Amino acid sequence: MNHDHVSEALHETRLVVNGVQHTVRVPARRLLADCLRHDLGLTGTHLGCEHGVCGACTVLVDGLPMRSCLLFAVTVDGAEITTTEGCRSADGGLGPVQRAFMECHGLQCGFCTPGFVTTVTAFIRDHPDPTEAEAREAIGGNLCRCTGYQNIVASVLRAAELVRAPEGETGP
Amino acid sequence: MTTRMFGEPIARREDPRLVAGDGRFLDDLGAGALAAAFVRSPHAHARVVDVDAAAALDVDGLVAVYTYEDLDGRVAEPLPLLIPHPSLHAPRTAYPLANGVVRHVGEPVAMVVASDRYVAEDACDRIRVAYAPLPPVVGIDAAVRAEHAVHDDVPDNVAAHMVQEVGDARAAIAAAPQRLELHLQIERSASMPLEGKGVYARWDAADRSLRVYTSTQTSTSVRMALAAKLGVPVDRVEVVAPDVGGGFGVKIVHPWPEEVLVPWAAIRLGREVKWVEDRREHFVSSAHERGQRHTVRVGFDDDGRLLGLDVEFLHDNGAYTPYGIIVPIITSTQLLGPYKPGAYRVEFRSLYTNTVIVTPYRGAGRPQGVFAMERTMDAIAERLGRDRAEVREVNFIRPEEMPYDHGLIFQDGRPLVYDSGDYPASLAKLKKLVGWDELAAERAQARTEGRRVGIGLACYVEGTGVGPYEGAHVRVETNGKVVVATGLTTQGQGHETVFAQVAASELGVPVEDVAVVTGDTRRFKYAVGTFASRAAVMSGNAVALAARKVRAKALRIAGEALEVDPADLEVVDGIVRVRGVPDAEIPLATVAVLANPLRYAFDEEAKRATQFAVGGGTDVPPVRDGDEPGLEAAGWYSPIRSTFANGVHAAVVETDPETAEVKILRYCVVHDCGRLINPRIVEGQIHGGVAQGVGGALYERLVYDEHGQLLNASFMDFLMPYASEVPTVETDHLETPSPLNPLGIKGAGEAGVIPGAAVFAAAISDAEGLWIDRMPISPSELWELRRQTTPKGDG
Amino acid sequence: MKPPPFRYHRPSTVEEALAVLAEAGHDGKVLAGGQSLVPLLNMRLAAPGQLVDVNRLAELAYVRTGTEAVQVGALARHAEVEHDADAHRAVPLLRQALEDLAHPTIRNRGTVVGSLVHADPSGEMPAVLTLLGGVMELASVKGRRTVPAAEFFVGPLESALRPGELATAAVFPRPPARSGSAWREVARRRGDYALCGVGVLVTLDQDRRVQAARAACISVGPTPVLVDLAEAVGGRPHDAADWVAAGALVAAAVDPEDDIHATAAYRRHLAGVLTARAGHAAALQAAGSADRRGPGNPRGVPR
Amino acid sequence: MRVSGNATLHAPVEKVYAALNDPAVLVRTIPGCERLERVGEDAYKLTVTAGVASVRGTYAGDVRIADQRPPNAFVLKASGAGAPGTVSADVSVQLAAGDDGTTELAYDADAVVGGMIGGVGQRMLVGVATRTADQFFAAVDDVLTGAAPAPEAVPAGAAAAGQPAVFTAPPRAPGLPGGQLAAGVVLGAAAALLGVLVGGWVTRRAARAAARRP
Repeated sequence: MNHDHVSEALHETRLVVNGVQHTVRVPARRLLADCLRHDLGLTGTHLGCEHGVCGACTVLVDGLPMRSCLLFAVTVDGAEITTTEGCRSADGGLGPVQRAFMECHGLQCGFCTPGFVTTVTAFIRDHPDPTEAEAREAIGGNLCRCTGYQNIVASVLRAAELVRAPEGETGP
Repeated sequence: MTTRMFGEPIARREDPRLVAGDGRFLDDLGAGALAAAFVRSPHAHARVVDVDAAAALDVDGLVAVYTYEDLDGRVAEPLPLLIPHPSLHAPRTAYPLANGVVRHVGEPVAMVVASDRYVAEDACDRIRVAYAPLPPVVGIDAAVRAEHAVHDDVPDNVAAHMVQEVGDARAAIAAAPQRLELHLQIERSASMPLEGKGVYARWDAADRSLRVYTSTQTSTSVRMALAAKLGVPVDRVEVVAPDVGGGFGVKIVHPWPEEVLVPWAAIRLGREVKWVEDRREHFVSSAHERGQRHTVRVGFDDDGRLLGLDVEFLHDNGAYTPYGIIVPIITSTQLLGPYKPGAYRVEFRSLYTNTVIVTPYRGAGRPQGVFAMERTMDAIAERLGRDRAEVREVNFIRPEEMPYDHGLIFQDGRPLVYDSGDYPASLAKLKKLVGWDELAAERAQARTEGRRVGIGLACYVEGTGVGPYEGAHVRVETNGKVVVATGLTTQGQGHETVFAQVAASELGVPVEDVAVVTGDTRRFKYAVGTFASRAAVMSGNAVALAARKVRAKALRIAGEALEVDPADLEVVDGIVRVRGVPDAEIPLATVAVLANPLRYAFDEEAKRATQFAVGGGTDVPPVRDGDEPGLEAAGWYSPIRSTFANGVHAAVVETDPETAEVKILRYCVVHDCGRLINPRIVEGQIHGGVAQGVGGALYERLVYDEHGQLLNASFMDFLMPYASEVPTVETDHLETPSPLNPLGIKGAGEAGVIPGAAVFAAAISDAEGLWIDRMPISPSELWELRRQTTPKGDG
Repeated sequence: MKPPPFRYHRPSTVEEALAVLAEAGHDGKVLAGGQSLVPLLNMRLAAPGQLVDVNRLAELAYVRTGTEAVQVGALARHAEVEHDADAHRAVPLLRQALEDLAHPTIRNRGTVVGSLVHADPSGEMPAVLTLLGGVMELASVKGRRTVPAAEFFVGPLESALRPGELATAAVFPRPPARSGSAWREVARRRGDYALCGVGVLVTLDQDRRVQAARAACISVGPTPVLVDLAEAVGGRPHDAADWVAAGALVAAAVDPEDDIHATAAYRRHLAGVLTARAGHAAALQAAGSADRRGPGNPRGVPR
Repeated sequence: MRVSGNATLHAPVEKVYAALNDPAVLVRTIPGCERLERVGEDAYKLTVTAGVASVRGTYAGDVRIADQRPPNAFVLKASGAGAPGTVSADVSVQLAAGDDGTTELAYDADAVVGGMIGGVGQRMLVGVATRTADQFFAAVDDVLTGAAPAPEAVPAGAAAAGQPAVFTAPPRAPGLPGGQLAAGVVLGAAAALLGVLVGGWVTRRAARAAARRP
């Protein structure tokens, strides 16, 4: 494995992250997660395993949840990326999914939470009125070591409520 | 005093930043820092013959490569033994970098510092280490056989040997009308927080001061350790635990090799250095727990009442013992649970193996002990053909027998004395919650439908809030805001919220006005750490005591200002007022100004304060003897001994007659941790603990081969449960306040995980009519067990 | 765990891609979904000198359902195939199996053709292609060729794809009329690799008797194990076929190994149990389709 | 982990055994072997490029022949190291005369796989190693039966056992090159295993460990 580090080429890569256009020059091997965290300073996306199992690094790529530890930044050149920072409400306050996690105690240490927030944001967009079973299935690819998931499932259902009835006239 | 905030299930103060991605975890800091990576041993036991870094030197971006030979001063000495014990006769700790011999796969051999982690790993790949393999000692059997030694000077591989006995257990068993002998085993698992460890160090050469951020459960102790190891005056070392992505025990160990080496390198290089542990490293170089094998001999009467209990067990402590023998000591004492054992004898040996070190993981020896005790209770019930709950009932310590002295020494070196608890009431609540008395019929009904349904239950008692102390500082600022600081750290338990609730309740201010800082030695220097379910008990009470001092001082000053007896004053929503006199009041903010004789009119409060005449007169000094400027105080809580929480869990499972898959139909928890500061947070702790209990019972196991290779060092093969594997938990609470502390609380952090293995073993045994004596159990193992018991194979 | 450096190519046409692959030879590796390759790189267990990123080859991003088969292009993600209504009507087994493939987040990026080239004996897709008797379409600068599933899966993680070759599509034939299929697997956790998985395809004759029945199993051999069930259930009425006997056939045919998650004996046992379950479900579906005159090849050409 | 297998070789036992020390044969018969250096009596250093599909790696390996009990048994001690990890295997080889001047060969390998590759699961190792060894034996038997070309002459000076000498593999035709059969078979079997373990298997195993599907 003889790689010439001196000549590791940089690739100009354009990403629209949370609605903001960024252009970065990164090596081909730069993982999207590292590009977001270190090149763009968006540290809300976390790395829990770097082999695609835990889901902490999940971001939305053109609207679809994907593992940012299994994508090279260059390979999603030109894509629209949404991280948990981009799941805020328009006024900059907490978005409905983020609010739901807070209301339902859907997090403890909060390390895995950004991956859940992005995953759930996409899920309730496509399933506005999920059953509890559907909510549980929806988060089935994300690991959490703290909560036991019970309050995360509740958060998914609450988030759907908040999206259906903004500013949550409905109680949890 | 208003207790409005205490006991309220309010939303957490820390959540807004965490859900929005504004948390500050270790790797979110130090953007410009150099990155460290480590070359780690691929061998379980080997002599390091040569380390050749030549090929790494032309890696563009490489800054430094260090091996043991480069270490100096106390950094070159073995890491400290944190908790010595007389029974730990052969303690051994590792060097920060291997000194000639590696004793487990993953032991660090060389440290690389480079421009970023990618480059650091490129360099690691090019460093060639020549090893001369030595015979590895893997597993309890090999350690006991001692054909080979992990440490040359410990030929029998026995690190510790301990015996405790109350009465003559063996005689009592011999004389008992009924006797049983059981062999019970629990395999290895690990804390496995989703954020690994990490260290980020900054050395200020001009100021000769060091700041270290580390993902730890004890920043104050890391500070002391670094000052000693690096020879930097302690007041020149600051250690900060930023947001920590879970700990569950593994992050209480300190200093980790990397915790010493990263600051050491930062000082040498005069550059910021950061190391972020990746998942592979965490599997092979952090810590594991749980691996124990128990032999239980018990004598009992025809009602199932224990007459004598004799437990011998073997504990696999891995390659080194930096954290002492806390885990087996806890097993040996907490195994007793809510029961009176009659005469009791316990003996354990703690054994060296060429595997990752073993230190506490949530539950810390209790899951093993409870598994041994509760399986024994089930076996007694089966022998006597009696109801399993009934057999437990007859052995319970009764509430009127509290405080109950077992006559043993607990983990804190103090007598094992239960302070409170109503075990019969806990069991009664659980039986009601799960519908114990109806389940027999339901199970029989299911049988007729060809379904295999079983129920199991397990009781536990958990010593929480071990000393020696915790402290807190509470200050009311001149704007009326309250700042609480504790040296104790947090890893997701919601301390920013519950400590604010305690302070708000004690002071009589809105919780929104209270800010809490944890785990920052710049703010509070003395603390022990967050482990052993002690944070709420220790720091919660320390915060309360500090707040009470502040409140007393506020009432005294306000009394002078309002010219009334402080006894007639109350504090409501941040206003000190005279009971029953509407307009006679003064804001706490103003009192804070009055508390400082130096009264420059910096703000409105200061101006308003001038209308009040306090401070005695010209015949006394502005700051009177025994007084201090400012409306603030530190409080310390140091308990005489631990307080004991308890609980009962029940699980209803269904096993597939063909595939032997285990489905959890229901999981019920009754929990008594005294008074609840925030019920929602306590529930969350229970849910999370139960999930880890499910993992430990049905999924999680660390598998070593005979060569000491960890075969499943990834999330692919170490099976932590997803949402699809974890049941909805039904909970009920009992609140028997602890008489030992001002708030009457007991710890809740570990409880949920403790009875997991026991309760699932019981439920599966019940569904299958098979005896289960080792956990975890997989569908394949259950199916093989069926084949052994019913020769024709699957049921 | 960060990947080692590599030379990166991002061709925009298939021709360009083939040229680059030909140039790279053994040193080149195709990056499509990357859901297996990238973890492998992150762990530094693989270090190809050159990566050829085919994610810009829009011409390969398709799912085409025709009268004979469903053709899946190299850039069709698992999720796109899973949710394609026409493909589902034509070949229900695709969705049936895809629902058990990892988790939705992975299926959003991973590709069906990538799964096939990966040739994982625990992967669902190779078994599905094998069970349906499908083919792989391969291209290189030397030209194009098609390889039947039976010859494509050579060994564990080893396919017939040659250095310099690009798998451009996979073809999943429609089952004949009066056919039904089912997929059953047991995994430790939902979404994990199966301890054992079985797909069954059943075709009934005019009289609702079993005309053909086959099973394909995963995680019980170096490649998907295909077993003809006719001996056990052939000619039997769809509702009276002995699927347990069919399971016994499969259990006898597979060659599983022990590992840390399950014994070989348990896997063999599962192969039998899951065949019986899938066979029963497939027969029901076949009977239903016989009522509805579909799904399946309208001309009912038996294969 | 253990890997074992058998093969029938169409050459007498003595010939099989005698051919063991011909590096020119070894360098041609060891799968992926690019360079082989005799570093002493019965001891060789070799460079193996191994892999699956296009995911390949180069690994440095050692093979030593020990416990020789001519003409029926010996042990091959093979080890290799590459960035992904380390492998060492003791391969005990038994030779017995079969019918019509053939040799029945049986090997039994006990291998230790360390480093990253040791930790990401070993579910496929045995299967892959066995399969590769089988392929190797089959191909070699082709050579035995004349289906593959005979080897070129041994470089001069290399024949004297114990003398350091470097051998490099000539360009190879597709399929396994020939060689004095027994040598190829025996050492090749060990090296095949080694190659599989440090090379092909590594990448296979990695792909298996890769969290999810492609």
